[in-house]
Amino acid sequence: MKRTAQRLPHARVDPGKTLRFRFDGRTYEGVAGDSLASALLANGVGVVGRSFKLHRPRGVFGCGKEEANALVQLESGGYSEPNARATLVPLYEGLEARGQNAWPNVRSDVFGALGVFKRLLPASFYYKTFMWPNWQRWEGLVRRLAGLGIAPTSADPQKYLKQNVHADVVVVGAGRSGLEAALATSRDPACRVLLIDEQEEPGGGLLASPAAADRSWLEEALREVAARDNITLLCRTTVNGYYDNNVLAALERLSNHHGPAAGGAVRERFWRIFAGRVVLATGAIERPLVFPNNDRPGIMLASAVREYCHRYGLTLGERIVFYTNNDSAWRTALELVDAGVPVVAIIDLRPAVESELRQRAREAGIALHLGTVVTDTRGRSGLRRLVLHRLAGPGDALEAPAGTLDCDVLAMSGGWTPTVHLYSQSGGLLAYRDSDACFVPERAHQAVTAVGRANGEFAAPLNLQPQWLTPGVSAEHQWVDFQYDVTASDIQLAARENFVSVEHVKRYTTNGMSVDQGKTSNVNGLGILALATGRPIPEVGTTRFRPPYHPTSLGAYAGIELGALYTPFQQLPAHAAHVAAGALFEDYGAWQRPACYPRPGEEEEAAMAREARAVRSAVGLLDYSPLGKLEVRGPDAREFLNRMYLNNIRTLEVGAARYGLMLNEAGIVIDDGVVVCLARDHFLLHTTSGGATTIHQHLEEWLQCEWTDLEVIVGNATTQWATLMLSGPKARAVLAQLDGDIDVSREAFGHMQYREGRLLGQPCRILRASFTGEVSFEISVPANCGLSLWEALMQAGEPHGIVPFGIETLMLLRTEKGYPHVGADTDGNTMPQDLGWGGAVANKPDDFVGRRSLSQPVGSDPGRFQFTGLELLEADARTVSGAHILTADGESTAGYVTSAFHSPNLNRTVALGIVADARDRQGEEVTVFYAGQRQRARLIKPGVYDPAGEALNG
Amino acid sequence: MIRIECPWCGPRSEAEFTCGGQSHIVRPADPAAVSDREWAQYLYQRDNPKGLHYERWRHTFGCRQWFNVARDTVTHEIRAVYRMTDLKPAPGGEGV
Amino acid sequence: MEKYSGFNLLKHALTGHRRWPRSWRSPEPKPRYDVVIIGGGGHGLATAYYLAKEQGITNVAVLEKGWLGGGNTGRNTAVSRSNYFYPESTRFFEHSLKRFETMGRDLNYNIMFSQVGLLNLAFSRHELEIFRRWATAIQVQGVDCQVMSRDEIAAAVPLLNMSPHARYRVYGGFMQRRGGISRHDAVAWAYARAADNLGVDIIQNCEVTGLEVGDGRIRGVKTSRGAIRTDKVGMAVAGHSTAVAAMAGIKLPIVSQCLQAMVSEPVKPCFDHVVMSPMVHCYVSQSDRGELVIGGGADTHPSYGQRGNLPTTEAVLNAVVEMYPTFSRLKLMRQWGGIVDIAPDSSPIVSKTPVTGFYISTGWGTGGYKAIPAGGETLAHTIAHDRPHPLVEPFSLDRFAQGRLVDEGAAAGVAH
Amino acid sequence: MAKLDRATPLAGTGLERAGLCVAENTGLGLIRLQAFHRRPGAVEELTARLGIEPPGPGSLRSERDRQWFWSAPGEWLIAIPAGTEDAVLGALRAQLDGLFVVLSAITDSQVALDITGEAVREVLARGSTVDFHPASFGAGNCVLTRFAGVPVMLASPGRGEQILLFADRSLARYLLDWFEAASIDC
Repeated sequence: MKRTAQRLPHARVDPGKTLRFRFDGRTYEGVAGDSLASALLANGVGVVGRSFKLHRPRGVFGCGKEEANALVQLESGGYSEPNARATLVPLYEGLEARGQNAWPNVRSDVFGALGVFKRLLPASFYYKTFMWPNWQRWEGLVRRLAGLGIAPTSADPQKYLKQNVHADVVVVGAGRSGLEAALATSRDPACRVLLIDEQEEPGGGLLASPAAADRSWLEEALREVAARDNITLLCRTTVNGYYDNNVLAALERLSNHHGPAAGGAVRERFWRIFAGRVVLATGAIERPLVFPNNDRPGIMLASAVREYCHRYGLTLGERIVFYTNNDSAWRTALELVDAGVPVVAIIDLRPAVESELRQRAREAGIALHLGTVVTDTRGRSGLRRLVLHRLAGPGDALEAPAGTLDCDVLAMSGGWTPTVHLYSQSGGLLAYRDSDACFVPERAHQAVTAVGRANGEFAAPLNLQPQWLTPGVSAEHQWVDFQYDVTASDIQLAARENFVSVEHVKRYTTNGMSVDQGKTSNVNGLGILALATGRPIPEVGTTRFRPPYHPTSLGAYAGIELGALYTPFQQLPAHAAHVAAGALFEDYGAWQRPACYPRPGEEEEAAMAREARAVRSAVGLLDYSPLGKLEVRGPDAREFLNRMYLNNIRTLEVGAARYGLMLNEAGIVIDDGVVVCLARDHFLLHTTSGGATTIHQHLEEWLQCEWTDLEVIVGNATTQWATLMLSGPKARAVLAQLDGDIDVSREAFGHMQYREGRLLGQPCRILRASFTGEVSFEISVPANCGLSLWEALMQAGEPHGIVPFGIETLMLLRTEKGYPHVGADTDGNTMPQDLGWGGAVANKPDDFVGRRSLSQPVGSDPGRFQFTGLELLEADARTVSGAHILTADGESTAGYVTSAFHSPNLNRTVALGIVADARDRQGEEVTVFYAGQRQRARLIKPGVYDPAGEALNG
Repeated sequence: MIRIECPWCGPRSEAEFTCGGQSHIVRPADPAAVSDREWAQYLYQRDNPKGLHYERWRHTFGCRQWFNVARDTVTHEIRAVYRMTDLKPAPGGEGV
Repeated sequence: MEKYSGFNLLKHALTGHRRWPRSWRSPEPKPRYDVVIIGGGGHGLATAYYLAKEQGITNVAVLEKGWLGGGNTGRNTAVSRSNYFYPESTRFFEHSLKRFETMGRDLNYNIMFSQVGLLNLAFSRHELEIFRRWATAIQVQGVDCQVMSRDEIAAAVPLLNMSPHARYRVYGGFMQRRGGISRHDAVAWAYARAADNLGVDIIQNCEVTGLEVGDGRIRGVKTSRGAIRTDKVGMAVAGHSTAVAAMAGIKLPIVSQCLQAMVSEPVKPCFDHVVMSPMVHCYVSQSDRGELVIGGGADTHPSYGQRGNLPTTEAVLNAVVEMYPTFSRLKLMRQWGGIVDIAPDSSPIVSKTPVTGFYISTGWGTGGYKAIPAGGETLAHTIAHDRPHPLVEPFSLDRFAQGRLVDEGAAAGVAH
Repeated sequence: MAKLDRATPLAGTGLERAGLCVAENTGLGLIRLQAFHRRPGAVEELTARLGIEPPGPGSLRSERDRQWFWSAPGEWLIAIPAGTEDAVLGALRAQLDGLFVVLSAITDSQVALDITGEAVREVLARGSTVDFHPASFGAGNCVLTRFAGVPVMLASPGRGEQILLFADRSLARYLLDWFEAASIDC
């Protein structure tokens, strides 16, 4: 590969502005407007990468997305990016890149020796060996050799945004066809047009054209685009996915062209595009020719040579030779000569070529070798010589040797593949066009059209003569997928072993599965398979294109919703007070709630013990605001609730409260809580904390979908009210100190009663239920007053030794009392009879949701897991929630411990569980199993603390 | 991505909705009277067609309303959107 | 069948690999078979293999409407594990895992089963309690299961986000060391080659268009390549179960959904285990090729669209980057979808049916791949003896009428 | 202490960037009106009693010092000056006496955010898939949507580019944090 000292005059780079960069430890200079690939070529760097399997030396071979060789490790630390295509990396000052998959470097990679063993490593050789003693013995070695770049090991310092956008027309590709489409559709000022291009600047193929006419057309078109305010132009943006209902996904590279200098700025923006109509002007990708040792550095796509010359001003070689099977390469060659680039010969496997082209080529001093094929290439790290043979006839055997030809660059063209990936993703059908040997859009499934080369419309006829591989010579070194080292012989082997479906061949040989996803290898692979199986290509079919069209940063899919924002969190009205009190916050169904309030240096369990003792001996305060509060109203409210609850709601009197169980239609307990009858047609439902939304939706679903005639309105008042649980023997005394109009005396306000009134000048609702076993007031005031009420109660409670307590302490207290917690002491199989509510079911005259399921055989199965208390026999024994209860033979599970704490008030372990037939086995001894340890325990009535329940009204 | 025309809020992305599965399932008038097998069919038996599916969705992040959708389970094309109280449109029927 | 071995690889190298035999034949369908298996995926091929190998029934056809292994067998994340909650499930999947451990040699085909260990992570106090219950269940079953602390997890997965300030903090987890990953295509090819070698006809591009049922029994199968007479039909067609069962007049309690999987670009080894987590929902492993293989939850609506859905892709990758912040600059290379058939309890249905001679294997949900060997073996046994294999008795079609569901999720919030 | 103090979810804190400002609006009182829309004629009855037509789906309507936002079939959010909830509730109850409607003060259950700045629509489009182009979301429009993963109501009352956002009060901090992250380039 030749160093280019002087850029060609008409190039679109700024030679005046040099940029220093490093590759594999060496420092080079490029110029503004370069890509990393063009800069490396300008410096005559031939070997830029190593192939995946055989570690063959590889040079730049394309100029864009199709690049299969020039994959580099870009930058380091948090900015490190593996597998970056040098052709797509805009050069910037200080860029640092390394070659991949090589040691010590890509110039001299010790693993290059693998090439020698190619014979031993045909497609999928690993399926046929490495079975003894087992695969894992060999795997380590194979794994180390595989893989390409290195995954970053430090966190990504940059940000990613997501943006939704709606447009009437989305045009993908801002080359000639795309620009024409955008300008045409945007004539209607009401039509919102989104024009997207993946390159650093718009223009597509025009950027590589030396023709003055092309350049002025582009300038004019871009001026016009800028002038239309209903056109939005997005550059550096790749449309990656085409989904149902004309939704597209695109990735905009906002700061990659600055590299690490961009610091913590937004790196990429992920676009979700909602399109009315889509126009695909995505162009076409040139195909390599398949011939022996066609993977040598210096062998490039003709289109790439063209672009490096006219766009980047590179000469690339002293002796450039073209090898083609179609006319497009001839025009490229002639353009290059006009630009002063030394093109010495054109090899064309076609025996006859249009005379006008031949004429112009000869005038340009280009030697012509028609009906000739390249049967080998020579050179060490670069290309030096071609071996030629004459071809007897199309696709035929070889005739005679045609000598050799010295050259340092081979520009090849095997035809063109329209970029139909997005069209195919959208569900559109493709058809094979014989004349140009390519797949073109046939029938759209969504509102999408393909235009220009993406639709197989080439500027001039290609007059192509397909040659899928070089006949008459071994297929063993004819590369098809450059990156994964798939050769023509691999595909022939697959066919020989009866892998004849195109999907089988792809999976068996890995052809087209490499990072470029087959952009240059799929069609050649199909052609070779067609030959090997004697079928026409359309019969062989093509593999389905799947998103993303081009590999996309995982970070871009994640966007900003990371860390604290990964999922929404909810905060309590008195959050600030909990922070001040040193709460240990944990996530309870999205709510940030205090688990407990450890003092400095205090262990979690000690804190819980301290809080629990305080509640039992004095008084504690808990922020209970997430307690569900649903208001159900209407003429049919009572009837509705009677159908929703297992309990009889018909008989619930105004002002009364009743504990209720709710089931799903399968008979499983899903919620419990206190139902208050506020008026004949007005009920207040308390659902389990955090269950408010779920139960609200559950009720609405039955009203909206099943019993649409019931006149009921449900309102969720959960967050309108801050609810604080004041609990303990001193609770009444504390509450009585606050100025309010509700008489909280024992006589006036009994257990399971409800009052409304005013407290400290605010409306207030108080429910006397208890989850701790102590006298408890669940006091609700408007949420904005929650913080203030918290402070008021803490202040009023101070003389009584009030402490704030957290959820885990509450769980400890209710476990001491043996109160079941739905979701903890029940599972997805728990039916009411397992909780001791079988009688209530039997006594209820009416149907209710889930009732019928209770009488299915499963409902009366022996061995149902039933709620019970557990007493560990050794006094100081501990156990945990999650331990199992074993069957008598100790062989299998007969239940689990569902709640277990060390009780500071009883100074022993208190535990609850669900155990097979526990209700009939009270008093029996069982074995508790956890972490290999077995303990003896007894099934007992839940609730060992204050079994008589005296504290409730104390 | 599925785009659904909420009868009240207009076209929205699937992320705003909750799919409730097959619609038009009739709850036995007298559950106590049906056999275990019939009850199980009511609970678990679903059409699961490859093609047109009559299902119910809730605009969970919008108006919280349940409504019916006739959707092609292969292409995700929405053939009809209609309210819970409306009758099932004939296959191929256009949007309600 | 020519044996695969390092030696033979060498031998064939001398002749440029031009003499390798076909892996399987491409036979024309015969007019009659003793057993017809519908579905040429892993389950169908394994069923045919075990019919021939263990039940001595070799006059068997496997009918595949496309190319063998082209369904979910070739679309999954290739995980094998047996860390289930219920004994019924654990017994079955442990049997399957043992088959995976010896499959390479049993079938003389390297399926690259690599027991990298499967780690489950808990992200909350409640989830940790459930995990204790789950892990203990596995241990009670005598299956390997190691409960791991935060520190042990941090050491095992260096790239995992262990920040105490993470939205969901890692509380702990457990690992099944014997769990692992393998080459999914290879499993289908291995069974196909072995079954073909025992005389089974594998007929690709042959679509079943109808089932002939007469007075309650199977009589034959109508296909796009003509009618075939047979008394016994086994169905193993994930993603088409409802339609094929309907041909026999049977309605299934099945809903089909799209499950996605995706892979990143290949990178050098950086991730040693399979790591899954129900809460921050994704699972990740690294293939031998170096790709990160990523999976997540299924779309929540019924779907037969065999393609990725953007919202799910975003949700899964969001979880991946949250859990492994350094993967942010890795790139997604390929994404696809497979159609999974899910039963109300997310457990499989391997069962006889009301139609004599019609046997079904369905409801594998998101766990079908790991079940291939045991699924095939038990279906083959059920077909041969017209009586459920003991391992699948709990997974009969009539369990729903009794309400006797086997719902892992119900007991432990465990995703299949 | 004689009376309880009131404190809004964000206690007045907000976010200020060159292109985007998010400020808690503490001046609004909120009332929810629910009618049983499934009964034919229910909404017509309501309209007759009110003497004004409440806004339909996707829109809001200002009337004296009241702003009506459609929030579900037969359901409206009524924004009024903070502190006047009881008076307005009383008036409405009297007006609608005998009808089956539910009126609730929900001021405290919500956080109201005023969002302004030239980047408003761009940032909104980062949180929701609704089309925020002025042509489809302009003065007088209000949408209920999934925004930043949570249910919110977004309204464009028409005061220039100002957008009003209502969400559950418990999500206030989350939303503010989200806006901060989403507007990093504004």
